This record gives sequence, C-alpha cells and structure tokens, in this order.
Amino acid sequence: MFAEEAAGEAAHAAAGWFLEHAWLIPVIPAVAFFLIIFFGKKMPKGGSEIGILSMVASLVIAAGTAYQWIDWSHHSEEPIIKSITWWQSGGLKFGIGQHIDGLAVMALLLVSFISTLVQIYSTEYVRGDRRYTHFFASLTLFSAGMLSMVLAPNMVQFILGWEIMGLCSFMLIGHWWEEEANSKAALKAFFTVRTGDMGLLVGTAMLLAIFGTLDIGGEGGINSLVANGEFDSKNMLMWAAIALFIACIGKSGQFPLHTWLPDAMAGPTPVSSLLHSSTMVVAGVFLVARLYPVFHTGLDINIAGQHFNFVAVIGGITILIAAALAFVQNDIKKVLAYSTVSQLGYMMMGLGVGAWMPAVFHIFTHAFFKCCLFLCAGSIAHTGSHHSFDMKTDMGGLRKKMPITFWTWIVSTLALCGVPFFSGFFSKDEIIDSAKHNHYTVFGIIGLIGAFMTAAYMTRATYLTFFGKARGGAAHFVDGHEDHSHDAAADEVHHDIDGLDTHLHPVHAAHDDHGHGDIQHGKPLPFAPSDSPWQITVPLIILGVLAIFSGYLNAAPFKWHYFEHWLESSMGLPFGEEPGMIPEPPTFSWVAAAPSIILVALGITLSWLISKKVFGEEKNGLQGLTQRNALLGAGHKFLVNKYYLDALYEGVIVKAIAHPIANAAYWVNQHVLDGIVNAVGIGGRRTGEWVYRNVDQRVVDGAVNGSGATARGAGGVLQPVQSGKVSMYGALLFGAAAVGALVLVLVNS
Amino acid sequence: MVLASDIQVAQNIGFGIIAVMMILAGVGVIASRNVVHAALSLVVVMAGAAAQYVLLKAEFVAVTQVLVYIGAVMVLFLFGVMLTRAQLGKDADLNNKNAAIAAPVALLLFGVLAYVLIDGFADEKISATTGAGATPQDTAVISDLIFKPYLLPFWALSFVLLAAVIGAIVLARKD
Amino acid sequence: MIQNQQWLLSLGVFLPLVGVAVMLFIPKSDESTVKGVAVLTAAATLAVGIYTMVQFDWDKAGSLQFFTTNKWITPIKATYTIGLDGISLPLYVLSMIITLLVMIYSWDHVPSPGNPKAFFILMLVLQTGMAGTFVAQDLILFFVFFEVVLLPMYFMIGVWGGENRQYASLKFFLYTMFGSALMLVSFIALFVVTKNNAADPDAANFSFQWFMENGAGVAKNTAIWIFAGMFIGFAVKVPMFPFHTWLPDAHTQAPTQGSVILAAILLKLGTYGFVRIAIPFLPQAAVKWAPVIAVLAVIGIIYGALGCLAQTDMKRLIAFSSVAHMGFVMLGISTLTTLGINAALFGMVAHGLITGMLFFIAGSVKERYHTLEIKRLRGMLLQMPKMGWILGFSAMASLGLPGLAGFWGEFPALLASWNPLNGADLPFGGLSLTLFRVLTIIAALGTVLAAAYLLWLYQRTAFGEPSAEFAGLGADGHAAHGHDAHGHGAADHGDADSDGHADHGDHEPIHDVNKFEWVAWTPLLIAIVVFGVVPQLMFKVIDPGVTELVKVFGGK
Amino acid sequence: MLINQFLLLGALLFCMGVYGVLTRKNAVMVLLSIELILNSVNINLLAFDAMNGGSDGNVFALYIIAVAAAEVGVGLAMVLLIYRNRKSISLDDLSEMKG
Repeated sequence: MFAEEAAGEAAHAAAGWFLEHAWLIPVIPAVAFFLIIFFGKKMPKGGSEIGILSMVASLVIAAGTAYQWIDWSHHSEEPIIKSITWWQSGGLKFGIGQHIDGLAVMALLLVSFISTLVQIYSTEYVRGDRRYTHFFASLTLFSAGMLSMVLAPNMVQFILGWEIMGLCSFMLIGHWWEEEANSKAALKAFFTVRTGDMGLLVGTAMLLAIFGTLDIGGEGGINSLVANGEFDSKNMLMWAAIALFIACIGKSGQFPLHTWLPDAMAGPTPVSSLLHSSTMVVAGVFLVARLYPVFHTGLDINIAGQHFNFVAVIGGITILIAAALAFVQNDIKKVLAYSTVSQLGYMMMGLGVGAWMPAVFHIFTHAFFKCCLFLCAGSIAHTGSHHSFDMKTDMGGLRKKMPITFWTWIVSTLALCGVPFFSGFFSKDEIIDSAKHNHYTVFGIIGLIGAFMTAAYMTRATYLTFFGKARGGAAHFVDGHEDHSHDAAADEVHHDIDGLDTHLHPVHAAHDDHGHGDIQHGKPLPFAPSDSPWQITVPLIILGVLAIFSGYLNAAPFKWHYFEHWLESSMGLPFGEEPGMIPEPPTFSWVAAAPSIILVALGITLSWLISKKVFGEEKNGLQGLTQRNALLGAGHKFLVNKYYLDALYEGVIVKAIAHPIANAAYWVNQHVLDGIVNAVGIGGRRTGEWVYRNVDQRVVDGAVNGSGATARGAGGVLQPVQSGKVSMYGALLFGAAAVGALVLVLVNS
Repeated sequence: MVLASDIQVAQNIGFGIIAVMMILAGVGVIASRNVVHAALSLVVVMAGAAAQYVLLKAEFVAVTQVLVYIGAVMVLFLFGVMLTRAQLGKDADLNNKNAAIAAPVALLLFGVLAYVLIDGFADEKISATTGAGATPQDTAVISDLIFKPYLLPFWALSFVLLAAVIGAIVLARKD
Repeated sequence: MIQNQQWLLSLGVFLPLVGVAVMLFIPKSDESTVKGVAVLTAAATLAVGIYTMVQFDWDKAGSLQFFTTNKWITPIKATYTIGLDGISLPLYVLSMIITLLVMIYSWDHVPSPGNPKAFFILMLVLQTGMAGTFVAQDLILFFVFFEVVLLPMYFMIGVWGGENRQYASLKFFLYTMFGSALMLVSFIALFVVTKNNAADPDAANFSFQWFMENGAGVAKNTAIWIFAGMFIGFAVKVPMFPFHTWLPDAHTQAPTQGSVILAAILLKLGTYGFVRIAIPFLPQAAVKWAPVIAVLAVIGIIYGALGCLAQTDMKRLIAFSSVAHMGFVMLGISTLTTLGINAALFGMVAHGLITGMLFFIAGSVKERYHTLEIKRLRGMLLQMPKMGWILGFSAMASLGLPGLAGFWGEFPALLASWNPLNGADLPFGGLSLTLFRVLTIIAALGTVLAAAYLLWLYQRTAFGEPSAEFAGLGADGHAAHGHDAHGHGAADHGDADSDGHADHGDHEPIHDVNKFEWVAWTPLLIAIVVFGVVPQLMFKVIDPGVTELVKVFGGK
Repeated sequence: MLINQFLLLGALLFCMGVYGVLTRKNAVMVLLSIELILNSVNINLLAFDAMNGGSDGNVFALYIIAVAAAEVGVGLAMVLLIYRNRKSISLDDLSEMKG
C-alpha cells in the first residue's frame, strides 16, 4: 500500500478488465432493483428472475475480479482505486467509485455468492407470497447496498451502502407487516441500528477533522495516514474510533445493542440467513477490518504500560453473553441468531487482539455454514414443522424424514462448533490461538469457554430438532394414537422446562405461514414432513460442501496460507512488535489447539447426554429443574429476558422520550411560546379597540374603519386561546426579558 | 499599599451580617405560608435596607425608609391582612401552580444580572471620599435637588399621591 | 457580473402577472378556462426558467448573470437591480416547478369554498413574489418581493383553510409582519450607516453590491444591532426556534396547496436571506451571532423532533418536522464555512422537494379519509398501496437516507459543524470549536429522533390492517389506476392486492393515487432520487457562489 | 467596599421579588413581593450614588418610597373592594380581568 508512485502507476497499467470494472458489481443489482419494481409484476416469474440474473452477473464479475486479484496480489500490493467526483464543496471533493483490495474482493465474492443462493432458495420459500415481487426487489437492493459498501473508496460511499442496508432490513424484517409484531420488530431493528449510526456520522465528521480527507485507502488515505502517524492528536483519533465503534456495535449486534437481532427473526428465513451470514451484521465487523489502523491505534488503551484493545473487550463480552442466551431459546432461528452474535464476538475479539487475518477469515468461513444453518431452519419450517420454528413444540425426530436438511445441518453445526477439519475450526481456533499468543490470555480463555458453549447449545438444538420423537407440527400423519401420546409427552416436557418462558416471551416464535396460504404449497395440510424441493436443497448442499472445504484456503495445520497472501495488503498496518504494528501470527501446533478440541468434544457429549435426559421421553430428575431450583430458575428467567436490556431500552428510554419528554416539549410550545404571541395579540386588540373607539369613530371616517376592525378581529380570534392568568403572562414577560438580555450579553461579549 | 480606610473592615462585616439577614428575611417573604409572618419578615428586609442606606451614607433616605415604609406601609399591610380576614394561621393555597416556571425564570434572571454586574463592575470600589467613611449626604443638597431640577416630578408625585388617596377612599367606601 | 439577455429574468418574474391580467377577463363561472390559462401561464414561466438554465453559464456559476440594473425609485436611492447566480438558480427554478405542480394538483383538488379563479390568481401572484425574491439584487426590491409573497398566502390560508383558519392566517400574518418590520428598519439603518461612512455618500444606493463593499466597514457594535433586526426578520420566516409557533398552525390550517408552497419555497426565503444578505453584508456581526444561531438551530432540531413525537395529527407532525429540518439548514449556515453553507443550500432544495411531497400526500389522505388522525389511519398500504409506498418513500427521504436528497442536507451540515470557521488570523475571528462540536453530537441525535417519528408515523398509518371504520372502502379504484404507474419512483411498489376488501360500503370508495396526482408528484419523486444519487448536479452549481461568499471570512 | 456587593444584593432581592410576584396567589402577598422589588431598586440607586458621589439617586429613592406608599394604598383598597365583592382575594379567581 505504500509502494511509491511509479510502481503504483505501472501496477495500474497492468490491472485486468475485471479489476478495473469491479464497480459494476453493485451497480448491476441496483439497476435490477428498479427493473424489478417497475416491470417485475409483468414478468412470468414475478421479477425473481431479474434478481437472480443480476446476482449471477455480479457473481461472475466478482469471480473474475477475485481471479485477477489473485495473480495481481503476487506482484503488487497496490489497491485498484477509481472514483469520480460525487460531490464537491470548496476545496473538498468526495468521490464515488471502487477501492479494490484483498478484503474487498473477498467480501464481494462472498456477498454475491451467498445472495445468489439465497435468492434461488427464496423462489421456492416465498412462492405465492402476496408481495413476492417486492421481496426480491428488497433482497436485490440489499445486496447492492452491501456490495457498494464493501468497495467504498471513502467513508461517504461507505455510509451510503450502510444505510441502504438499514432500510432494506426494515423492509425485509417487516415484510409481513399486517401483523403488528413484525412491523414493530422492523422498527426496532432500524431504530437500534440508526442509534448506532449516530456514531458513524459523528465519527466520519471527526475523521474529516483529523485527516482532512475521507478517502479510506491509497496514498493519503486515512489508513496510510494513521499507519505513518501523520495526524495531530491521538486523543481525537481515539474519540473518532469510539464513535465509529458505537456504529459497529449497533450494526453487528454487539453487546449491549444486540437486542434487536432476535426480534429481527420476524422476517422471512432467507432474509435472516442473508442478514446473518454475509451482509448487514457483518458490516460492523467489516468496518473495523476496513479502517483497521484507526481502531487498532485509536482504541489501543494503555494501562500501566499494559496495552490492550477495547474492541477485544466488547467482543469477548459478546461471545459469552450471546452464547448463554442461546441456551434458553426455543425458537430455532433465535438460537442461530444468538450464535451469530457470539460468532461476531469472535471476529471482533480477533480484530481486537490483533489477529486481523484470522478474524477476516472467520467472516469468510462463518458466512457459509451460518447461511446453511439458517436455510436448514427455513427448510424445516417449510416442509417439516408446518411453518413453526418452535423446537420444543413442533419439531423432533426429523432426521429420518428430511435427510438432506439433516446432513447439511450436521456438517454446518460441526463447522460452527469448530470441530477439526471443518472450516470453522481453522478460523476460530486461530483466533483463540493468536489471542493467547498476543498476551490476551484472558480473552484466549473466553474464546475457549465460548467454543465449549457453542458446541453445547448447538448440540441441544440439534437434538431437539432432529432426534427424539416427533412433536406437534412435525408429528402430523404419524399414525393417530401414538401421535397423541407424544404430543402429550412433548407438552409435558414443554411445561416442565419452559412453563416460564411461555408467558415471558413477549413475541413468540415467528410463524412463517403468513402471506402464502397453505394451498399454494401444492400439498394439502396436514402433510407428512419430507425434504424440500430442489430450489431449497441444492443451495443447502452447496453450502454444506463449502462449510467443510472453505476452511482449507487458510489451513494453518497444513501450512496452507493462500488466503493470507491474497489479503495481507489490505491490513493497513505492518507486522511488528511496536504498539503501532500487528504482531506476527503464531505458528500452529496441535498442542496449542488441543484444549479447544477437547472442550468442544466435551461440550458436545455433555450437552447430548443432558438433552437426552431433559428432552427425552422417560421422566427423570433433570426435568423441570428450573422450577424446582430457585437459583436456576432465576438465572433462566434472567436469560430468557435477555438480561432485561430490552426492558431498559423500551420500557425506560424509549417511553421516556416518546411520551413525557415529547409531550412536555409540546406543552411548552403550546402554552409558553404561544402564550407570548397571544399576549401580544391581546395588546393588539386593546390598542385596536382604543384606536377604534377614540380615533376612528370620532376623528376619521369609515376609511380607517377596516384597520381597526382587523385589529379587533385579531383580538377576537386570539381571545379563546388565551388563558387569562395574570401571573403566567408575568412569568413570560420576565422570562422573555431575561432571555433577551442573555442573547445580547452573549453577542456582545 | 492598601489603606485601612479602603478596606473598611467594620463596614464590610456590618454589610455581610445585614445582607444575610435581609436575604433570609426575603426568603421568608416569598416562601412563608403565613401572611402575617411574610409581612413581618418584609419589615426585617426593609429595616435591613435602611441599615444599608446608612452604610451608603444616605441617612435621610434611611430615616424616610424607616418612617414611611416600616411606619406607614407595613401598618397598612397588616390592616389589609386583618380586614380581608386572610386567616392568620397557615394558609394552604397561598401559591399558584406557576412555581415550576417562576423558579427557572427568577434564577435565569439572577444569573444574567449577576454575570453582567460582575462583568461590568469587576472590582470598582465605593470611593472613600463619597461612599462609606465620607461625610453624610447633606440633606440640604437633597432638598435643593428636589426643589430645583426635580421640581416637576415632585409635583407629579404629589398629584399621584393625592389621586391615590382619593382613589383609595372611593374604592374602599362601604356603600 | 455578466450582462447578457437582461430581459430574461424580468420576463421570468413578471410573466405570471400577465397570466393574472388575462384571467381577470375570464368569467368566474368558466372554471376550466380559468384553470387552463393559469396552468398554461405557470408552464410558460417554467419554460422561461428552463431556458434560463440553458443559457446559464455553468462555468461562471459564481458570478451574477443576466445582470441588469435600472433607476427605480431615485429619491430613496432604490434601484431595479436583478441578477442570478449559482446560489439563486436552484431556488429560482424550484419555485417555478413547485407552482406548476401545485396548480396541476389543484385541477381537481380545489379546496372549499371553491372559486378557482381567485385561488389560481393568488398562486400566480405568489409565484411572482417568490421568483422575484430570489433574483432581486437590491434591498428595497428584495423587501418588496418578500412582502408580496405574504398577502396571497394570508388569503390562501384565511379563505381556503381549515376550520381554525382565521386564527392561523392572522397569526402567520402578524408574525411575519412583525419580523419584516424589524428587517426593514435594519435595512434602512444599514443604508444610512454605510452612507455616512462612505467616501462619497452620493454613490450610496440599496444595491447588494454597495453593501457587499461597504457593509464590512460598519462598526462592530452597530453591526451587531443591525444584524439583530435582520436576524429576527429572517428567523421568523425560516422559522427558527423560538419564532416557529406560527408554522404548525399555518401548515395545519392551510389548504394542501398552501402547505406545499409554504414548505417548499416560503420557508426558504428566510434562509436565503441569511445566506444572501445578513451574512455577507455584515460579516463582523455574523461571526458574533453565529453561536446564537447555531444553538437555536440545534434546539430547533431536537425540539421539532420531540414536537413530532407528541403529535396525533399527520399534517401537524409533518409541519413540526419542518422545524427540525430547517434547524439543520440553519446549523449549516451558522458554521460560516463553504461546506456548511453548501449543505444548507442543498438542504433547502431537498427539504422543499421532500416536505412538499409529504404535504401533498397528507392532503390526498385527508381528501380520502376525511381525517388525519394517526390513530384512525391504519393499513393504508392495503387500501391504497401506491399512496402508501409513496408515503414510505418520502418518509425515508425525509429522515435523511443516503441516496435520496434529504441526506445531502443533513450529513454535510454535520461534517461542517464539527469543523466550523476556525483558525489563526481570520479577519473577523473564528467560532468556538467546543461549542459547535457539542452541538454536532446533539444534532446527530436529531437524526435518530427523525427516524423515530417518521417510521413511527409510517408504521401506524401504513402497516397493519385497516381500522374498522374504513375497512371495505379500499381495494377498488386501484384496479382502475392499477397500471398507470409506469416509471413512477417507488410507486409501483405494493400493487399488493388487498384481498377481502372488495366489498363496497355505502361511503364513497377510497381510490388510489389518481392521474392528476401522478402528474404532480412524479417530478418530485424523480427529483428526490436524482439529486440523491448525483448530488454533484446541485453542488456544482452552488459551490462557486458559496466559495466566493465565505472568502470574506478567510476560512475554508 | 465593593460596589458589587450592594448591586448583587439588590439583584438577589429583585429576583426574589419576581419569584414572589409570579408564584403568589394571594393579592396581599403579591403586593409584599412588589415592595421587595422596589427596595432592591432603591439599594441600587443609592449604591450608584455612593459610587460617583451624586445625590440624585437619593432623590429618586425618596420618590420611589412615596410612589410605593401610594401604590400600596390603592392596591390594598382594591383588595378590600374585591374581597368585599367576592369573599376571596385569590388572583386566580380574577380570571375575567384578562390581559
């Protein structure tokens, strides 16, 4: 990135067509969005084909870009930056265009790939929905937003993409807005993220103040300026980093702004998978990775010579609290949602501890298996559990009935848990490893605990979903009398364990059967659970395969470091031991990896046994523990209520602003400020009447009549509004005098 | 070097004591739930004011203050209280609901005034020749002023008083 | 300044009056002719405006063009001087566009008590006043046009307004009169002072040029007082907190057309006055007043947002949101930097487009449901999908979503207020960084609140199932207009068939956007998107002028 | 002695008076508060007098005292009248004396 001009020029000359035209990648879906809106309805497939085509086109270009970048990265570190003036002011010029480097290429490929699969999946999943066309329009715009953010050459374009995603998440989460719960969830998501965006706006303003530019990369870009230490005050940089980080916390659902994520599950499942795997929530992490020098230098807290990075702290906390929450969820999608939050925690922690590469790699691998898991959940709801996501009431024993879903789920779960030789292992383990290696021992341990918990709650979910006996929606058409007994058993279990949350959950598991009536599924209900049609299973299989193999791009155990080669130029900071630099990555050793492997194995087995006991048929001591043991019960309740953060946000803050404060302000407006006017009005009337009586009537003739009449009219109009409280007017009088004096003092000082 | 006469320890102490007294009494006036108490604390304030006038070497005004205000006005007040049979004990609804607005207004006002004063008269002294420590204001001078340059206002004032007396009588007449 | 085609601006300004003259001879009864002539006039005016844009020399956007000056009222040294530069051009043309669209909208939306003749005449007069204000280059001339605007609007509200119209119109009138009185005083004071300072007093006149050259020489304290007068005059018009209380009433009571013109153009007269008159003429005072303006602006932002949250009436909510948005504009101006003032000018146009659009929608909703009670409106998306989606689109634009026009008013204003005029050896001193940075953060909070009240409004009006009283009125009329929606902004969203609402109640059915509305709205929607995607279109025009303008402060 | 100590004292009394005028309901109390204000004014006048050695302030102080006397006289008379007519001297009941 710091190669001198000449090299840069030469390099540019050599850049291939795809590298030069990568800006097409977001443009295509953006155009497609408008096409779908205007002509989608007329299309035979309701516009979905436009969406898919555009995504495929983007995917092709992205692939080409990636290919060319790979050989490009061998002989140059220069990013390919092109931009045209988007808007100007005085000397400042802000561009819109592309900033292509390893990180961008990786994200482009990832996003366009996942989006394509998700859209194919959706053609079946939301078939016959009453807003089919809009669904695809929003999906497409969503991808466009993420893509344009990914290759943003400066902060302004970054914000553009960022906010467009916010909007689309609003539209998609609230897709079935006939139900108030959904529209509320959409509102909440947008609003929470927007609160974070305050940080983004202010932070950007700060960056402009510090660096005088908003360009991210390249010569004289923010990253290089920070890396070369060309800025005035570390303090300002810290504030800027904090402000931006707030935005990341909001977007990536980090603690304490994670509460919107589970509610966002109100949206259709494909949306959830897109949101959680490669777009939206990843944006926050991506911002940290993109402006890494800013965060690495800015949030580097130095206590008694002991350097540590604030990003890691938030990441660490998030890992644990989110994982803990995942245990008490009955809604399969919410389990996955919290697991996403905690995985994002891993990425943040990785970035915090200086393990840029593993963290980014985790973005990469996580995308595949998490997307796959969500799609599995969707597939189950679609043809397995009669549109319910409640593992306790409507699932179980699906392993036989939906083999493809089952196996892809298993593979992805193993990847998520970080079982060796699945993709998750290579990225997650390296994060934990480098945490220890970079003297963040505590966080290393947190990572280990997180791994353990992940394994445990995923096993629980797997058991509930695929093993045991079928319940509720999943049990239809299993022959009659057995059916009943199981239902009964299931209900019993349900009440035992979760008698609490039935009434604690404000919004219950979202049911995906809105919009498309069941008839449109082609098979009359109740139906026997079976695997979904190809539009759903094919993406599952592809993702499942990748969930295994994507990890081998950067498999430390085998000294395979392709990924690293392609991306290291994007890191923005050199390797080294000084504070301003990134420590060298550790060399892999099975000994170091052993603890996590053991813990994962432990987690899986333990959780399996417990689940079997708790959720299995035969009664035993573990069931209903949460009711009998007060302490456990309290803990359970605490978790079920998401640490009561929601209560704080909605009950206290929002209510306070929305009602008392706003109304108070309005009252002041109506009575105090208006009062002055009305008081003046009275004065007008008095004078008017006086003039009318004395001057007008006696001296002048009708000509002047009008004015007097008007003046009287004025009074007449204002009459009813005024309160007639002497002392109130007195207060206004004195207050006005004081304020006026104040203004003059201020101005004249 | 600073002359003792510039600092005037005695006067300052006196000022301080009286001022505190006045302020407390003033609070009494505006806060007391009892009309009579309020009126009485107003007496204290006025007495204090008179004392301040003495400090400011305005004996004549001070005397007038004591005679007219404390002597006449306050008595009037107490009469008013009696006649309107405002109960002499505690009175629950003595205040209206405006305290919420009045308090900030008053504070703001005081803030502005204080700022301006401190800003304007940073540390201007009351010069020893004219202020405390100098010879008392010559009453003759005052009378000259009243009856030479300020004669017109004096007349106006006398008419006002006359009008007031008549008006008061007219208003308060029984029938 | 460039003195080409001197007739052009005068034509553009006074053409509407010709139309008025013609209309006077058309019998009141012959409504269609009246409307036809009026719309024709407006269209012709717009054509002139477009021709002006074509002739405009974009490379010299910084300097006055089509400049012409004549004797006018010699005794008081008032001249007839008009000219157009990059700062005025967008507003000048915007005023013409809005007038035309409003007239088209009025074609079948003449508010009670009817009498289209008078209504359209008033709008044409209004148009003259607005266009004139933006091209006037002489204080007296400016003042005259400024006041010409006032009267038609007064009658518009007072005659065609809602049930409480008298109160609202009178309040509006008194308020603005009060402001302009002070303004006029300070204008004259400024003239006298500069005249006395000047080398040869005979050269003194009211042309902007004169004040540009001599204003900065006024003694600081005098300048501060003169500025105070102008400040109140313009602040009432903007309106800035605490002079805003006329706005909600005026907006709520005014007929739809009135609200739209009010929001889109009239409010801009105030901000334009700041940019064009108060600040460049009296830079020394401007620097002193900037903090006060900024503080009031930010109070306005937060306060307007809170006011919105307290509203139960859709139109009143939109009116309050104007207070907040104009707060951003004033914040931008108060920074006295190129970035800030650019943002402000962009914000003016954007706010004009977006809020105008919102008021149009409010008007149509009122016409269909006969109420704007947010509580009673639900499931609009089901009954009139297109209307619902347009509302959503406008709301998103209004809360400053990047890629739509609103963003380019807010975001640069924040950037600027973080870096206000500041630095060493500035001729008139700089501004306090700390103050403005604190204000920036508070203002950013305002963007969140904006999201809150707009989405809240949208969620409660558009989402959900229609409330019982209106259920069953929807669903038709949208078959009729089902597909005249081609290429219409976000419009074609949500042809969502609202199944089950097909039965006609005995009330008249609630029909979706009709063709007059389409014609009137489409340009606005398109403009919002275009300026949002390619802000350079506007910045390129205004930037040179603004750069000229802030040179006097020596900042960047 | 600093001039300010007197002026600030005056300011404080003035604001107290304002507060009293605004909050009190009972007419007599309002009159009391007004007296407070008048006194603060007097203090200022005399303080300035002492500062620059004139005597005009004294004169005005005297006038003010006189006017205050008159005002109290009339005011109390009105209070009496009102009380007689409506058995109450609470200002809030006087809503029809508007403006």
